[in-house]
Amino acid sequence: MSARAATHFEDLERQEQAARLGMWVFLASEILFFAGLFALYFAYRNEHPRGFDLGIARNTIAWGSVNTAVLLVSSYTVALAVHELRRGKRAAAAWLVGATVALGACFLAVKTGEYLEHFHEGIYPAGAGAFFAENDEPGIKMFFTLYFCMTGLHAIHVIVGMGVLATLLVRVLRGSIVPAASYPLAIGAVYWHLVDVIWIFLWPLFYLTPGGVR
Amino acid sequence: MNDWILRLLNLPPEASTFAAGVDWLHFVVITTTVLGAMFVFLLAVYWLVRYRRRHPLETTAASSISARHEIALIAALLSLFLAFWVVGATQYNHMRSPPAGATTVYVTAKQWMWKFGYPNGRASMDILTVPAHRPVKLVMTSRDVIHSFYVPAFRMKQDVVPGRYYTAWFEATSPGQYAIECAEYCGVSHSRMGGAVQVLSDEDYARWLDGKPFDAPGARFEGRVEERGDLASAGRDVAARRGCLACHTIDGQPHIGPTWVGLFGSEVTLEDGTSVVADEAYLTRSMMDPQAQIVRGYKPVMPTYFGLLDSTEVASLVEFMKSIADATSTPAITLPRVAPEPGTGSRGSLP
Amino acid sequence: MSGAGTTAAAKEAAGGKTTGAKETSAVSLASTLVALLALAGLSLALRYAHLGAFGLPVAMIIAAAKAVLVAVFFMEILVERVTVRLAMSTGIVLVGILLALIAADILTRETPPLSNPPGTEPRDRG
Amino acid sequence: MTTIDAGALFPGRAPGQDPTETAPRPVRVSYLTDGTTVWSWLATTDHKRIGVLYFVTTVFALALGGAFALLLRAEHLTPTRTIVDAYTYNRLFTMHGIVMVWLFMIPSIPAAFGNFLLPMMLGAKDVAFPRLNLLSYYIYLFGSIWVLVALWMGGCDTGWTFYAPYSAHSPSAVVPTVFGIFIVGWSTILTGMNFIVTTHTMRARGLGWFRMPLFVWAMYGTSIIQVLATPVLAISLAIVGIDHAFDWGLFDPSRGGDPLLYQHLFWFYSHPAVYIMILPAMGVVSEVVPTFCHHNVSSYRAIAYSTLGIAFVGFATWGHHMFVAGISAFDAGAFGVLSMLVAIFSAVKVFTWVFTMRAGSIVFRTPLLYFFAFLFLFVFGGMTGVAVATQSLDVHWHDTYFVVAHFHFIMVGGTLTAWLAAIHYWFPKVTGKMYSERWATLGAVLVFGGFFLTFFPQFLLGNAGMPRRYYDYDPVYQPLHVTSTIGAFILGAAMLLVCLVLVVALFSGERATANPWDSRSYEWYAPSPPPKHNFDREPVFDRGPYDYAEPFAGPADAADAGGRIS
Repeated sequence: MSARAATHFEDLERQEQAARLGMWVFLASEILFFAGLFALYFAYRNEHPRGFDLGIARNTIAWGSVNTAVLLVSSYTVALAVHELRRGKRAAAAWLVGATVALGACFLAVKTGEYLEHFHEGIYPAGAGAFFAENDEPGIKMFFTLYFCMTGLHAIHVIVGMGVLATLLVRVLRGSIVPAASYPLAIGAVYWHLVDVIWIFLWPLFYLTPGGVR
Repeated sequence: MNDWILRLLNLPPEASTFAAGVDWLHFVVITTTVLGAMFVFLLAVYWLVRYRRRHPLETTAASSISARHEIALIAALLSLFLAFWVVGATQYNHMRSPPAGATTVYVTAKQWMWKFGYPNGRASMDILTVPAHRPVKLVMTSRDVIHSFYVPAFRMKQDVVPGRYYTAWFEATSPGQYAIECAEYCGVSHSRMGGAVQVLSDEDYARWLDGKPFDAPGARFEGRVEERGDLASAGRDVAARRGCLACHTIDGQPHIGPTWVGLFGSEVTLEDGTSVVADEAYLTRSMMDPQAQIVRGYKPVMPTYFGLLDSTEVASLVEFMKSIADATSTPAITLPRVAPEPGTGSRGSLP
Repeated sequence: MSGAGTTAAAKEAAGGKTTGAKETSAVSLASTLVALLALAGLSLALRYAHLGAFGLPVAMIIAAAKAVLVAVFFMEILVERVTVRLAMSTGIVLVGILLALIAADILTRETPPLSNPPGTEPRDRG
Repeated sequence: MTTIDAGALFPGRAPGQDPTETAPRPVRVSYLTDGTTVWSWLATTDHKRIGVLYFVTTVFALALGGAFALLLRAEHLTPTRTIVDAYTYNRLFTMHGIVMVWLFMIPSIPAAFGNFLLPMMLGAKDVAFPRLNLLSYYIYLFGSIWVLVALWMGGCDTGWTFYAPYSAHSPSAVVPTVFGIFIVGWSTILTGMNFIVTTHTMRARGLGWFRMPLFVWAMYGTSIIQVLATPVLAISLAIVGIDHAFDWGLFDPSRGGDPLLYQHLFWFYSHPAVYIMILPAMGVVSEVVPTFCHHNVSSYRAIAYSTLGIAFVGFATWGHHMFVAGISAFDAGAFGVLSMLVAIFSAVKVFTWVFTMRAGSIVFRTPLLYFFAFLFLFVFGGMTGVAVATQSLDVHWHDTYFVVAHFHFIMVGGTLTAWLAAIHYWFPKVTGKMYSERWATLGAVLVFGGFFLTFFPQFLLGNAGMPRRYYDYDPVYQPLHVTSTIGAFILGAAMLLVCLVLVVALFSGERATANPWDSRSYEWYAPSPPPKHNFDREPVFDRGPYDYAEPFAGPADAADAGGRIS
């Protein structure tokens, strides 16, 4: 934040509090944004347990798990970046933020690979594609439509988060985020953590939890 | 309800067993509303005059409502509103629970018409013919978008949703014709998706069942009526064609699945010890999701018919089961083709 | 939101903590990552334990535990001001209301889905 | 960057200069005169100017929505076709609802008056994020333009509720419409977030939570709903758009969908959205009543807590829109009882306002006249709300004109009259001019009369069983429809009159003093119109905003304040 923007605040501390609270309120909003889709998932899964089982079995556990690990590590790197910046180690912080962005790209690459694999198998959203000609059950169509909706929306959040972190990286490198006032980086990191948390919930829903319906 | 109250509230005539109770509550609630609004408003007007400003820049001593008064106010209003809720919810639950033995009519809504299928195989468009003083259950679904079956004179309404059967019921109290409206916006001809319930006296209804002429009292609406084969016998064909009879008998013998004789309307005990009445909801659910409620003593081997049976087939199957609900479990019942057709009787020939 | 009538933002601010002065430890961050990965491994292992109907709730509980770890150690929600925690918990409570009242509907509904929903036959749009 | 420019605290004034000693008064630089180019308005980060921008835009939205309403009413002069065909009629009522709800009602009081007043009532120089505030405005403008694009493409015919599966296959311009609303939704979220943070972090020294003006509480409650409900609308509308554009069928039964889930998600937003519209109106009333009654609010905490109560309990009542939609009887019962709870909070507010009048010193001015209209219409509308939330009664009334009349009593009779009260009440503060009391009174009376004539007959139509959104109707309903149409045109004319009175006042009204109503609320501490950073000196709030036991002693310009001793 430039000094000029701060004139309507009493002091920098108040401004930092405002920025932090603003981000958290926004995150609460984001949670509700995803909640709508989670509600659909649980309702439809309750209605079509069999179709959802078949759908979960179609997804590659390995890819999902790799992506989970990637995002967890990326959360760690960005948290560490904040830690290093507070201790005055700007270079280390910059490297760590860069690593986080790279891990985000890694996540997206895997996700794209998965999507392409699905397309190759004839699995598209809306129950379109050759796969559903053989597996003509409403539940499995809905499973994959939701799969593309929820992971797609999450991927958009990953992209936004990478953009935010890349901007912050530039600001750290330029020196406009200094150890004494490191909070913009901390706030950006909080957003990235939320993206991670959402994936933590998506992963079991789409890869790990067949209900055992035969 | 008093006639003049009906006229005061601009309500349509009361033509179902629901109407009197609902209108009574309506009158109480609306009277409370008007009196409440008037009371608050007049109190404000009184104080406006009583405490008008006499000097510019007058100051006033601070005063507050005491917490005790506030709590009393909240308690009073809350009990009033909760009383509304108790009465309203009781009436509502009554409306949602069709009585046993109601005549069932299958309703299919589509843009922009109503189609009624009767147990005797008749079908009609837009005109629903029912007997007076007998409960009628509607099993409703939509072919396209959401519609809503609304008969103002019955104070009864139920949305009709694609992909599901919803039930509703009513008992008409006097012969006549009553308008059906579609209450859920459904596209360009929404306002023209009307029809009528034709309520007949017992004698007229009997004549109608036999396809004989009768005097429709107060006929205001005209509709198209088409005839069809008997739904229950169609159901027997469906049962044979779809392989149901490979596991379910219609002669009373238990087989791989429970027999259909006497099944409809009976109380069956499930695997988890609970029991459920085998009504339309249970039977349709068992076709779509057979594993959900397994009757005790049977193996969960039935495949789902989700996506295989269309709604006419489901309707005819249910009607078929209904037609043999009262049959004794001896093989003496006189149903044609009691045994499955040769070739469909073995499990190996399931479709 | 303090109940005291005289509490002002200034006082609230004084009670809050500034990030610059806060000390996080690299060890706690690293151990959080280890714990997260361990929980992820547990979730993965349970996938092959064929828990059936219990698989989903168990996986959700593990996921919630991971989310709490991230919130506490990475997002530092406990050192944030009360209002932040209030905002977050309000959001979570509302998600609960959304899911609970929808569940109250679909779990007590008596009507199974239809066998031949519209669309299984040719349909013209509009 | 850590230092703060002390001069910015007292713009245009050298330290030590006492404003009360300057005579003759120099021309004061107000927020209106601090930069007069178009760019200085379009690129402003001043919360007051942004409030004015919102106000002007929402007035245009009101005019558009009002024009649709008049066309709809004109169509109903005869039972069949009068001026438009059925498809056009359907698009008209849809666009009427969309424009009124999202482009006018939701930003009308919060974004326009909230922006203008919230920082002043907190003694702050601006909102917490001024640039984000400007961005919110442009997002709102951009979304509104998309709705206009949709209109240009023929409009949308699904009803403002976009019920699936009809919305997935409607032949009309669904996608640009929902896209526009989606965009406007983000503006709502950002504004709400800004207000929440502002309330928490920008309060002046000595200004505790329970000494804030009650309008701030209303804004705070509204903002909570805006932030937490709007995202659910966003996701449901996104799905509607995707379903319509790409036929993904998320609510399509043939692909495992359930149309009722759309309704759950939609009403999870749209029922609280009703409180986004009515809470700010309640906030306005909570300011107007003590000012003109010259008496402290009879229970400050009752109003503050009931605001939060409405904000939270309002989230758990959405199912009363679905009693006949096919939800389970159990869920219907749960929603039925929860809906009764939320009515209590509104009732508490109503009684608190009325008791505020007792032992007051009441002066009857236009804003108070609007309060009286509000009081009658809101209580009547609110009680009919309890009536339609009574499950068995709702079965008859659901989707009939009774419901239409009920929510117009709340939305127009409540929110619109409170909005008009707000305009008249804060007109001196915003413009520095006084309006004509006589003409404004006439306008208020006509608004009330026209409104009542429009919507009261609709209760009777609903009782008779006429469903809403009907193009053709049974000729027996014609007299009531004609009455309603006449009322609507009176209401339209009254709105034009009000507009005219205010425009005349804007150009040739008397100059307003800082505190023409002799109010104790904090925004009146500032001069009229306020300077760029609101207060000439940093305000000290040692008095409550409803302290009428002593003469006014606010720290505004001595020359401006009525009868104040410095």
